[in-house]
Amino acid sequence: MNAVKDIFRSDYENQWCPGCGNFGILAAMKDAFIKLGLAPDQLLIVSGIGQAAKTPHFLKCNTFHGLHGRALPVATGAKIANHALNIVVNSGDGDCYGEGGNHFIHAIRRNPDITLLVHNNKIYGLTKGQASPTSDMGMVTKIQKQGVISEAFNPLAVAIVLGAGFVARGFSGDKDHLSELIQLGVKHKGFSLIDILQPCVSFNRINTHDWYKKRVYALKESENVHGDHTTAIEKSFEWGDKIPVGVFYKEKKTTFTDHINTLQKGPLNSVKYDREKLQKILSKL
Amino acid sequence: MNAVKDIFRSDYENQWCPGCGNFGILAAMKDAFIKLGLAPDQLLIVSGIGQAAKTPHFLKCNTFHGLHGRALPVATGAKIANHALNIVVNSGDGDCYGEGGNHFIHAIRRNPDITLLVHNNKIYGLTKGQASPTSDMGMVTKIQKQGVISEAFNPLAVAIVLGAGFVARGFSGDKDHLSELIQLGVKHKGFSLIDILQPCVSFNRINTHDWYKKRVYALKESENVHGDHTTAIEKSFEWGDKIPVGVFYKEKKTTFTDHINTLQKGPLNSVKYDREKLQKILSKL
Amino acid sequence: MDITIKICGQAGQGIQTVGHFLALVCREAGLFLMAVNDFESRIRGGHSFFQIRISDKPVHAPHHKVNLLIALDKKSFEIHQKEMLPEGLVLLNQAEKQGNKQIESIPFEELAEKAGAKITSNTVAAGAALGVLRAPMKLIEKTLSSQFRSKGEDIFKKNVKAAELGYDAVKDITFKWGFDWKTSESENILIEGSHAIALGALAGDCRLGAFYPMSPATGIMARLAEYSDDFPLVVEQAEDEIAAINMIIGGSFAGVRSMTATSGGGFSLMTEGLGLAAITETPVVIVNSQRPGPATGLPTRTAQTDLHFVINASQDEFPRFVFAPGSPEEAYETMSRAFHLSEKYQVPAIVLTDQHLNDSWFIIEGGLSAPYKAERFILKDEQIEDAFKYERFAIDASGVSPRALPCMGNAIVVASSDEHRQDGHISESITNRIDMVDKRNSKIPDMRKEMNSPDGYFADSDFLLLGWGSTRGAVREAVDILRSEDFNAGSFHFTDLWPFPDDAVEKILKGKKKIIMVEQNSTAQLGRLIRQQTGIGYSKAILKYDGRPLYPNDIVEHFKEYARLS
Amino acid sequence: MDITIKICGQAGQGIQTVGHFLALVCREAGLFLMAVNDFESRIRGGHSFFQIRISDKPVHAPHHKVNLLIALDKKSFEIHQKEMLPEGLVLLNQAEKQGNKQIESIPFEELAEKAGAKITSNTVAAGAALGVLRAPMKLIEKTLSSQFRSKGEDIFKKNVKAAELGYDAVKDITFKWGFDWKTSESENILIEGSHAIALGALAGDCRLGAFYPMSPATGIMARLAEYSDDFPLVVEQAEDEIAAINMIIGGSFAGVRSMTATSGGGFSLMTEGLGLAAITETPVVIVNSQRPGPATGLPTRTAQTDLHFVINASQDEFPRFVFAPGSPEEAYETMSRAFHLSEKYQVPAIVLTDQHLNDSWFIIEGGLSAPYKAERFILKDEQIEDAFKYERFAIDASGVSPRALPCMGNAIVVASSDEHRQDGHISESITNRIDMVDKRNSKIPDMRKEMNSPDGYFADSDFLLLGWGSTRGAVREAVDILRSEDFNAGSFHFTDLWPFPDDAVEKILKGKKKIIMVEQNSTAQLGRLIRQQTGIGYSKAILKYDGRPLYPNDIVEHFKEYARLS
Ligand SMILES: Cc1ncc(C[n+]2csc(CCOP(=O)(O)OP(=O)(O)O)c2C)c(N)n1
Ligand SMILES: Cc1ncc(C[n+]2csc(CCOP(=O)(O)OP(=O)(O)O)c2C)c(N)n1
Ligand code: SF4
Ligand code: SF4
Ligand SMILES: [Mg+2]
Ligand SMILES: [Mg+2]
Repeated sequence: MNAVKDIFRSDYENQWCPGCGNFGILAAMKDAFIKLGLAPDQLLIVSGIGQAAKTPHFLKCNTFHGLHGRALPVATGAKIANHALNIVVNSGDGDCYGEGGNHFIHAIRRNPDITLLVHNNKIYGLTKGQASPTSDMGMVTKIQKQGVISEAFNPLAVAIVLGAGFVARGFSGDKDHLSELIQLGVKHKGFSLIDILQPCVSFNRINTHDWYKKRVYALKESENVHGDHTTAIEKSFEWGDKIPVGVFYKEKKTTFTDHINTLQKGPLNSVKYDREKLQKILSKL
Repeated sequence: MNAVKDIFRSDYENQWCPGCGNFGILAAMKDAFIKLGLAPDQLLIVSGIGQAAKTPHFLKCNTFHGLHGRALPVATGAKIANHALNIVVNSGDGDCYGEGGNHFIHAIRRNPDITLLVHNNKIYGLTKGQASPTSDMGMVTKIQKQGVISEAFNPLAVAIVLGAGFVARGFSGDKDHLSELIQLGVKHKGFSLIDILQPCVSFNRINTHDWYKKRVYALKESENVHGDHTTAIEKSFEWGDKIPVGVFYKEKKTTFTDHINTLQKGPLNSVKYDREKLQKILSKL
Repeated sequence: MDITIKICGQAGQGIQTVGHFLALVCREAGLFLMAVNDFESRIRGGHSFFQIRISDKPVHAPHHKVNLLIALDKKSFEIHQKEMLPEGLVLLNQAEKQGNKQIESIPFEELAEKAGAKITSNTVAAGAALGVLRAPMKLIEKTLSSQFRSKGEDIFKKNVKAAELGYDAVKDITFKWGFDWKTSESENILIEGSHAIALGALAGDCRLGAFYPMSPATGIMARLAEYSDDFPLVVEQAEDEIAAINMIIGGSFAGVRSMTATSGGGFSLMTEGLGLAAITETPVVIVNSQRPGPATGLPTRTAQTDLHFVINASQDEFPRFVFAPGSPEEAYETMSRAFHLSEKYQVPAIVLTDQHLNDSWFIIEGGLSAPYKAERFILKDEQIEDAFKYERFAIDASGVSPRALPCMGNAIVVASSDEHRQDGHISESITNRIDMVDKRNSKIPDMRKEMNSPDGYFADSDFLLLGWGSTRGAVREAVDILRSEDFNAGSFHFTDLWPFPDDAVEKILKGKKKIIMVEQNSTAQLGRLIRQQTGIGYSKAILKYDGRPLYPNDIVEHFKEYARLS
Repeated sequence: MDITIKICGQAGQGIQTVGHFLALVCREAGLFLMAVNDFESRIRGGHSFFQIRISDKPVHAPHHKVNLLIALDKKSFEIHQKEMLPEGLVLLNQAEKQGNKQIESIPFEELAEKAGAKITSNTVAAGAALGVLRAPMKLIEKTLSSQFRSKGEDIFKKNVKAAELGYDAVKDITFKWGFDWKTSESENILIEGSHAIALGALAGDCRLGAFYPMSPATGIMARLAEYSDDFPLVVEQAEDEIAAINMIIGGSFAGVRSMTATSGGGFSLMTEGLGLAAITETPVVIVNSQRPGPATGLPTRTAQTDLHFVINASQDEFPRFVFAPGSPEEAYETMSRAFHLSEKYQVPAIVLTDQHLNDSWFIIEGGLSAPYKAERFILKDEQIEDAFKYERFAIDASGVSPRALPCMGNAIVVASSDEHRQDGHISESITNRIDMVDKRNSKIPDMRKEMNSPDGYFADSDFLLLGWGSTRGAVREAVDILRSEDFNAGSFHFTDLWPFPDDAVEKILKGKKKIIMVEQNSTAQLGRLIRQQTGIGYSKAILKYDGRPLYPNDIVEHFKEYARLS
């Protein structure tokens, strides 16, 4: 962003911990938006509650910072009201896969043209370090004294079997790659999920920046844009010594708002109230 | 059940529509419980709200008929309190995959030793015929005037990628096969999902008994108990002219309550209050 | 003339079809009607009824005695026998004659088969009922034509035949009551409560309805969905009620008027979202159609049990509107008003209805009229002094900040569920917090000015019956009955409940010694609310909480007992 | 002697560590203390403080003036400068001297490095503070030993060195205040509010805690989790609050006492489950730790804003207990009592706490005592007349049906969230519905008898301050101050809020002309509740709703203004 003016700069003080992976995500977002030619007044960011969900405060944009877990329905409603909106959702692993798990499933089924960025730090950051749905088994916290005993949630695999048309994983430590993924996600017509591996320096002592650096590798271009469920799912389960990032699955699908007849006449929020039409109905009762 | 006394007979009037697929499920359940050697006082059935969820009223058993969508957390709590309980959950496609979707995900992650029977009629029965998460695209209802525009939820595939250790599909029209599945599910140590294809004669005019009869086939024994995700997921997407039923995936896993140290001393509800222990803590503050 | 016809039988037997047909004929004839729909939470079997009160004058409540009972099965007759007027008549769906001379046996299915299709048995039953009432066959044919012509000549003809067979089967029966039948050109409309609610939403320029099915609210959204092809309107079935409320908040934030409808259980799940609408000052309309609880309770029955709940729902305090319309006309107007006021003050509006209002049918005088405009309270860039400096939560004396929409101009709109500054960004500052609480609360005086005072009926009477919501008709009629028996009784009906019209109510009730609450709950919620807001207590509460609608007679009987003792 | 030390700086700097160490030393010395914990909803940076009031007599509220300020950064000093007493002292974490003679500059990190580990800088600060107070070094060493010996001799030694360096750095500074230090063998305990709540749960024989993290309630569950290895206790983090409440209902149904803890947003999500507990008559304890809203609001701040919400939450009406303890001792007892009463009456019990109570530290006199038994209200087969005919919801005059557990004998236990018969199966019958509503409501008179009357303090005074929950200490102290200035003031503190002790309150307040509500909300919720239940209004409300704890001085100032005008 050196030469380019930081048009997304927010005057609002950033509240993340120094060294947090979220800074990398924020930088990649700005970079992607600029490369996409978007201006702050052309962008609506919807978020839930958590460290991740604070993101829209830290860049200039239209913002709806809603409830913990409930960003996706808000975004879906906004998209119905004005399907011309460019909507990005910032969410956390707890926000999106824990409290908001049901909306995650059903947003994918609907396929609205929205880009979902999940800052996956495998921990509840803002509430000070409880396990999240993506925490690996065995992780010890103040609540999980014995270590996590539930299977880690695999968002990519779930999204793929639910029929998501764009499923990717990024890493906050690789801004350029992440920016590319975000650009692809935003350009994809339909629901796009980008799960982002994000170190939390304050509470996750396992999945650190270095831990990831050693493991993360980019899927090859050829592996990328494949419409083949099986391989995509298999890849999504690769975890441990080697962790793939990139686009796991991509497929063109009719979007939610393209499906709805009424909306083909134009954005809902731009139609005028029509008394005649209503009166006709009332008179025919 | 001819010769055997119907020990699970309930005196309570059945409220389902004549011809409903639920009757087949009820019969298979009774048959399975008898074959498993269970008595009504050894069985706790937890359910949500819907036609499916009324099931425990129609057979003799301990019953907790809770809220719409919330059977699984109730069952999990009961299992924690007394892990000796035999718990079966009766739920509907709306109850379990719609309102209760988040609990479905996270119950599987926990892997409590509970058998979940989802009466999947691909419709909201009790509320008179709205689309459910499993309704196929295009199905027209009073609400979905344009036809369903969301992708149908595939419970089997989702359960498999979430790591469920027993994933099966049954058909209400084949009592013996379904009874077998239920027996296997109950015997399986850990969470078992049996999604049951169930015609709703009042509201689902597409997926009728005959429609299924023509399509349903049993997975071969060899295909059955395989611990191979990939094939299982592929099979779970087979839908249309041929619809497989049977066990799609099976794998042994430590159960939720087996994981918890405290519970290894015996059921939580059978331990006595220990004043000394508490007083010691209080005195050391 | 004022008679009650009760059609009863098992769910799935077509009770509503019969009833609806009778209702259409009445409308054609310029008569009035009020019909309650009683059914169990099951799809087939059991027992249900549709009870129509027909009159040549407008009627607003059901009557407890039956003139004509149409029993589709024997059990139904046994259940309702005791409600029959001494000279009432029963048409029983069977071939064998009954010993009882009050009962006429007519085999509806058999006659239907004779008419050429067993499926027309409901038309046979309707024909018989109308025959008893001596409705002209012409009127019946006309109504059948509007119902069945579109389905083909054959179906129409079979139904005419079926109606005739039913009609003829009763031609020798004498019935004490009847109407002066004529074909009327009246503008009166036959409408179900939930239909009026849905139309009121359209009149409020509603564009998005997101909901999760729940009795007795589903009917509202089904009605609304009927208009989604022709109107700029999307009805979306959400995965759960939490999604529903958050969707409409998103929709409203992006600029369209949005609503949801649910019952208490769903409303419970929406309470957190209610607070989100409040702190982000996003207008939304929520219909809570009450049914008995707690929890699942009685899904298809009626109640007035959620008044305190909706006034206090969600953590912390914030202004909201609460309305409870008492008739379909009022429901239509209230909905439209709720959308208007919710947007004007940027607060959530809750409309409390119940199963009784939603599922009952009414013939109402005149028609409904569409509002001439939908005044919007949204700013475009041009209307903002400096769009680049726009602050969504700017504070002024009214507490209502100028509202722009996201991505509709240069104004950047920032909203947060955290306590926030005027520009929408999070703030933990002490002074900001106080300012923002005060800002939100400062809307209340203006909001209260929008509230209508309770509607008085013989307001100066000694005894005052106080009610709210759907019991309006029953209470008024009880007053009429009581006055005809020389009791000095009047009533006040509360539709606008929150912000509570404190001063108006205090003025009305001050010094009144005989205040009688009439409510469908077990704790006299309105009575408690009045006391909380004015300090004025009540002397008697007539409470019905069995899930069934309130009949004028319920009130009259309890009133007399009370008046006798006091 | 009664002084206030405020330690302030950025989140992550170890403010609490310093404060906690000072507190431990005070406890060793037999002193008393009350400390508030002020922090933002972020993990690093920003501004936060830990404010300790130390006294040789028990203290129950914070004080608004600061004797000793330990500023870990300069910004902190600037923020709190105005709170300093004229003769107060500031220890500022920097090397350069400050012009101001009230300020002593001490480079904590630098000295820590000298001690051998930068990480001991908090010990340096604590050493300096204790040096200012002239606490004996021996006492400090003893406390360090109990803190660090287990971590190895080296760490211990470095901390001793660090404390000494801090101690020495201030040895020439004169400070106006000090204590008569001695090593005491007192039984007093140092405890955080949420710890007392968790221990109260254990004292109530709690076996299952299911929850979803939410400030300020998470601490309670973290405290509880510490005991899950040694006690028959499972603490499970649920996927959301809806799961949490349903899990504890399941746990309780199967026979273990169960609880959850959350804040308003989570409580909103639990309201439907609350109704499930009610209609299935399953005992559960729900702690709602209040924070300012609406919605996300101010996550780490304090409030008393949910009283009406929790009393009215969930559709329809049902009995429930609501308590709001005013101190850690009361929190301990109330929790244990909540479990007992909830099980005895088979109703949900809600305990309202808030961030102030949860996150504050107290030294309390004497210790806490474990109850001698946990009386259970559960039947075994042998205790049931005919287990084969057992009916879970059998009706008797008390409304409380004998309770058996599922699969623990021949008794079959059937519970349903639908309205049900005595045997637990669904019923839509009119008479059954009335019976069941009456059954549930019939518990209320006995439940009300369990309620303690509000606790009076100079109860006969002209001016009565009424408060509830965590402000207890502040209100009492305000009364003391006012009386010392010759105001005829007293107070009543409400802990047992629902079923509301109507008669007791009416008796107390009848004829009182100067009732002053003291609450941390913007609408005087207790004031409104009292009026609703007794018709008695208040004359003045002192309301603080900025999210910060109530100080005695806040009350005193507003009181005087009011007294002057009235
Ligand atoms: C209904 C509700 N429940 C709980 C919370 C408390 N809460 C705030 S953020 C958070 C979780 C944060 O975890 P995650 O979503 O992973 O975001 P992170 O902070 O790690 O970025 C929780 C539980 C809340 N605000 N609202
Ligand atoms: C919170 C809540 N929302 C909605 C309902 C209404 N409701 C009752 S059953 C049901 C859906 C039934 O569908 P399904 O679970 O598929 O069961 P089925 O009747 O088809 O067996 C709904 C939406 C409810 N009882 N509670
Ligand atoms: S707590 Fe973790 S996720 Fe949150 S800002 Fe700090 S480092 Fe980042
Ligand atoms: S509505 Fe459908 S699912 Fe329900 S009982 Fe009738 S046939 Fe069965
Ligand atoms: Mg996280
Ligand atoms: Mg279904």
